[in-house]
Amino acid sequence: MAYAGGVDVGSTQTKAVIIDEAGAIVGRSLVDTGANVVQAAQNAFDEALRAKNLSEQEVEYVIGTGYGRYRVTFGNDQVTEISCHARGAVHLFPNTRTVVDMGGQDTKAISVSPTGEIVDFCMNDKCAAGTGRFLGAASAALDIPIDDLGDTALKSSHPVKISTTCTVFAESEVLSWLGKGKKIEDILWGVHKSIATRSFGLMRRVGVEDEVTFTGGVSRNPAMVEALQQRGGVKLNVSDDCQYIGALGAALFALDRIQAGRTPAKEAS
Amino acid sequence: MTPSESIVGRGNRDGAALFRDWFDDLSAAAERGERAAYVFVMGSFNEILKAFDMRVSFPEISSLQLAVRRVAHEYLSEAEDYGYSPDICGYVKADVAVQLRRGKHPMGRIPKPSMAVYTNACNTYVKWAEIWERMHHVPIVTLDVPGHRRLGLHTKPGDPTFENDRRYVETQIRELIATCEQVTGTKFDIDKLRETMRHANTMSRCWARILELNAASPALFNALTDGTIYLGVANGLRGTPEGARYFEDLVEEMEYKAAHGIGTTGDEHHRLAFVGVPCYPIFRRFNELFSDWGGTFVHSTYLWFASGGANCGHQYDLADPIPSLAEGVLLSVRDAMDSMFDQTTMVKNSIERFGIDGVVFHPIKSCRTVSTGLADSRRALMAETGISSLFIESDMMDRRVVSEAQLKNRIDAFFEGLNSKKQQAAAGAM
Amino acid sequence: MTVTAGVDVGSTYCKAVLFDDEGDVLAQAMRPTGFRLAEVARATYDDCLTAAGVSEDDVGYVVATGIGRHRVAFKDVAVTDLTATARGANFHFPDTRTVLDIGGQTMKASRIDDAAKVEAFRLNDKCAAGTGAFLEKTARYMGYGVEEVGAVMQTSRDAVPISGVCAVFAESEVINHLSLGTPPGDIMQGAIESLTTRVVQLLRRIKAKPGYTLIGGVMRFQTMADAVEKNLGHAVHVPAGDDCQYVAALGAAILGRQRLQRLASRPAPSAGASATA
Amino acid sequence: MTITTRVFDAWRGRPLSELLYECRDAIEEGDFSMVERWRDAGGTVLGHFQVYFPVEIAHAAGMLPLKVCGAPVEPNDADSRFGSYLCSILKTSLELSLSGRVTLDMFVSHPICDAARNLAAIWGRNHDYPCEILYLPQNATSSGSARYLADEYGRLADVAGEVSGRPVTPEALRASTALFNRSRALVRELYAVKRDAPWKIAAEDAYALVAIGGRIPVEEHIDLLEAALPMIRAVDAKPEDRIRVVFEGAFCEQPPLDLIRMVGRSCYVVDDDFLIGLRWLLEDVPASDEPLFALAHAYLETSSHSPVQHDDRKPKEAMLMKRVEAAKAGAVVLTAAKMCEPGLEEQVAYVLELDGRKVPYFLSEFEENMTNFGSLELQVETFVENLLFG
Repeated sequence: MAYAGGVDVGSTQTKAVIIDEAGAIVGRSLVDTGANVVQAAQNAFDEALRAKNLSEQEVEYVIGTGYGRYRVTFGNDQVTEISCHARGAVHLFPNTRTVVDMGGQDTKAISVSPTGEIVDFCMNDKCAAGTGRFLGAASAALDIPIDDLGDTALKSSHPVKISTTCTVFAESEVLSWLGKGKKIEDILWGVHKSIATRSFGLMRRVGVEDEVTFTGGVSRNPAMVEALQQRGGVKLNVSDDCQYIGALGAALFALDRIQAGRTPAKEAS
Repeated sequence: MTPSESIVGRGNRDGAALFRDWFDDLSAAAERGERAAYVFVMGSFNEILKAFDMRVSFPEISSLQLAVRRVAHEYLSEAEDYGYSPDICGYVKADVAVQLRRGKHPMGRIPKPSMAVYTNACNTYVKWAEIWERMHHVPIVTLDVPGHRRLGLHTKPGDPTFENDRRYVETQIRELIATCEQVTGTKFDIDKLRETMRHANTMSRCWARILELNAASPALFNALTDGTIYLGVANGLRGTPEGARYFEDLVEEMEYKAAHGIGTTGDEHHRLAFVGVPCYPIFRRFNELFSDWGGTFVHSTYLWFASGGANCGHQYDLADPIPSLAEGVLLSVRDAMDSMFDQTTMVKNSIERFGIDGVVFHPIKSCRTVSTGLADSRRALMAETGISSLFIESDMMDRRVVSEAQLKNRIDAFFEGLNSKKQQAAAGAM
Repeated sequence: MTVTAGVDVGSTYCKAVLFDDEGDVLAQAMRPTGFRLAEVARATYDDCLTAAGVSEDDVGYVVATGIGRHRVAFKDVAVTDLTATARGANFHFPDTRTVLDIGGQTMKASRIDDAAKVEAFRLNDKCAAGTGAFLEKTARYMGYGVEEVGAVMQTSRDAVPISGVCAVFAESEVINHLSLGTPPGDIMQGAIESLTTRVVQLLRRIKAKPGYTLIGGVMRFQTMADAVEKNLGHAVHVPAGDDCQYVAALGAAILGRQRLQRLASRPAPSAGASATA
Repeated sequence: MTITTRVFDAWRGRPLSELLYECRDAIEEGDFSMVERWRDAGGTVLGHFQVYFPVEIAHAAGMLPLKVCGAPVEPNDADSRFGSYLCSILKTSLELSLSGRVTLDMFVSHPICDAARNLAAIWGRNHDYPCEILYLPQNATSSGSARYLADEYGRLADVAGEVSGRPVTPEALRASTALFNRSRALVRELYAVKRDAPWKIAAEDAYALVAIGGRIPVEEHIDLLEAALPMIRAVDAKPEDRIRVVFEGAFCEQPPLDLIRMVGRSCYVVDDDFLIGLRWLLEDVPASDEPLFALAHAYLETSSHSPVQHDDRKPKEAMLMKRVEAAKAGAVVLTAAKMCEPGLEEQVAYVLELDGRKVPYFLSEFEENMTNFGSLELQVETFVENLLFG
């Protein structure tokens, strides 16, 4: 039985996924990236192996993705997270034509062809405005656990208009709204809406076509799903494995390589 | 030397030498306290100025050299301390700093202006020249060259609108000649104008031919890197015998390479078109990010507009120089303008002729003239042709907004897409 | 005796200072700001009164400052922290001609005259690139506390350039450098240098004069003050310990005193009020 | 056809405060219902981008000239048509059309800046009606400029005539010119009040009164100003001890009403260059056998000044000082829109001049669709405080 691995080294978290020949996930793990990127990749991979007591040798081919992809020292090759998210999303939801991935510091919008190749993609440039990190800042400012943000926001009746999408300024704007006596849920819903607006702007650049699959950790946040659906007037596919889609995509590329019997390609850099 | 050794790469060698000589001449003049006319790439009117034996300096070119030589940031921050916003054109700011440093430049010294000539092809030219007017109190001459008035609506000689515009441009050219007479104290000689226009004709004819020849596979030159060398000569030496000769030689080189199938790169996996202005702060590295994947730039809109539309190959009628110059300027500068804000059609037409696999749009912070329309133009192009394209933003001068990590990520993804597209196509073909 | 008060409702802490006609600080108090700005201002003010053992009626004039200045119900007038800080800095270091305030989110530079009047000022309002947050995120990302940074930077031999496009993106650059195996010290040094460059640029924009006083949260990074000093080629003042926190509140109290004296001499121009309407 | 329906009536027969409220509200809320009313009545609309446009041409063709100068809206749809480093007036203007808030029959842009030139092409790709560029001369002193501009106007008049179905005649042009002469004269009277008795009308109210003129038929604007001016003159308010300022730099992208209000709260704005295009012609345009040439001549010879028009005879910093002296202003508020190339470049010349003459000034950048003024408020207050204290 051959296995393929994918390791997604993000700026905040590192994920690893191991799949079997059928493309089914047999092991997954998530660790904080921290300062030692190489170690984080190794730890994530080892943890994923443990799930099925696999040895490193049993995993024939490993592909690294994410910002730290070149630090997956045990990896055979690297692929950008853009390709990997598209691949993973299409694997989970075959009718996917648009992928929106909301991560720690960037939001990606990817349009894919019916056959699954990337037609176009676009990411937030220059600043982290309107990314998942914005929620982190809000949760810190309001001192509400990040996982509860969504449910709280959905209680809103009169959302406030959040003008800045700068994650660093978010905190002070949230505070200033509190200062003006606004309800927490109204501020939070405002935050979600402002992020949704930003992200939808990105999606429009690549063109929004059904079906839209929402990946990345933030897609577990019901308010963000709702805000995006309201803004875009589209239904979103969301998976329980949303956080692992990048790593899954990488693993699927690895599986291709195994099946194509290809030797590791030279690094693109 | 074998013919191959003497001919292949000659354009780059001679181009670099001529460029160097040009700046050395400017430096020597500056040291002697002599001045130069400041002009721009889109409508330089070198034909007129050279007819007065005026030395010309292209502030756009001296500015970009600062970025290529990796010192732009020093000049930019000096201009920003002087009060210029981080958001405005980096060329302008770099030049302001050069002026504040009395012309000091890594390539020598830039003379003070004797006068400035600029068209409205870029409005920032106008604001830029106003700065020199304030700093040096020299005559600055606007030459309005009204562009096309409506997307896709192109007027031709004979059309009432075109003739109205020609009348206006011609009047302004005659007024420019009067100013040149005042500045140089020499009488205008129409035969000298015929002479410079003849050289310009040669150059334009050759430039158009060279661009066409790059449809060859493998590509004869890299439109992004080699092309920029040719541009330097095309602008600085327009209207001179040296410039004309250089381009005749360049045609010979390209025809030789085409005949012998000599390409610019070893592995040409993807033929690319470039739309926008180069990323000078990491000029070579930027190209490597593509060539590492076997991507070659065979075509670039920069070679159109930054040559002032010489790519049209327009030939002046030397029998009646001034009206013909007015007509040529209108046709060429307009084409340059269109290749900036209406390039969808022009790029579309090149895709098949040049066998282009992907189009790279590179809008920059510094230049709204070139960048404003690119996102929408790309949208339209993809809708019409379905060609793969990449949209990356950085700058031509300001390394603060050039993040290699961000660029590489997008470029890698672009090629991953191109490759899988080709694999699919191959699979489909089987 | 007549006392004047300064209340500075900042984004993280609310501070109050009582100032007497001898020109001495009677008492000062501080509380975390939290959400209820009006309430915390009141509470901090009360703490301060208790500490000084004076009753509110003894207080002749209250000047509010900071982001919450307009929400201080018991104020006589509100001024911005730029105006207040100038007075405070001038009190601590009379030769102050330039005040630089680097907070987590904003960077404020002002040039002041010998009477502590603000002649020119400039803020980085566009985005948080190159603010304290940039530095803190970089440090935190590599797992260092503010106090450890100095030590780490001692190890730096060759600082790497960090383009401060965005405080958050700084992280992707950091991870990029870490990926390339750059030692943390060099990265931290690079971050400090990138921030210092912006500081110095901001100072040049206001044509800053020597007599620099640095305040704000980022001054907790001692290395930052050193870097700025080195880059400016001039000595810089940093108010010792707590004083750093109270500069704006103190300045407000001093302004109140000036105002009180002027009111005694002639009626205040309505403009004073209109400026803070 | 001639449209007779009135499109903006809410103010009629109301006291000054309510009249001003109606105007402010329409401007601030980005309400273009008057334009829809005009269309419902069968009228056609010519949208002209900042700064100047010869509105007489649209009027003579029976069209409603609509001043397109951005709006306080989120450019949700327009964003995907642009890159990052662009001013918000471009994006919010296109947004007005893409989002269906405004429907046009013709659009005209001018190369006032490199972004605006491109806008014509972008607008053209996204709409199927004529989108034209009007090449106003950047060479104001050539002997050929007036003739060229007159012919350029003629070309536009032909297009407008085709769109509206009413060819532009010299008679119609002379009539339209007379009407706009009247409305411009009334606006000049309003500015005289701002200068001589600024306490009688708030800065943002004066702004709204002028701005509404860019959205409603000139006939109605004349009615409005003729009704408002006597009431404003009659206002009985006591002068306050405030700083008299000139507000300069808003030539293209208009500052949000909140910003004008914030400055107006602590200063008297005694002159400004808001909506300078509507006030470009400083004198009545004489009736002429060749009305287009008269308009072209007026544009070049009896006109105001702006950083987006080059004219050797009008050094901008000198013109600013004239404005300051004429208005007896004690300080200057300089603003420019973020990413505005000509505005930000001009600021440097202004600052050098003001520094040289020791005129206090406040410098800032703004965005049309900004809503958080915390930082600007801080700066304006600091500026004023330090002029008053000490």
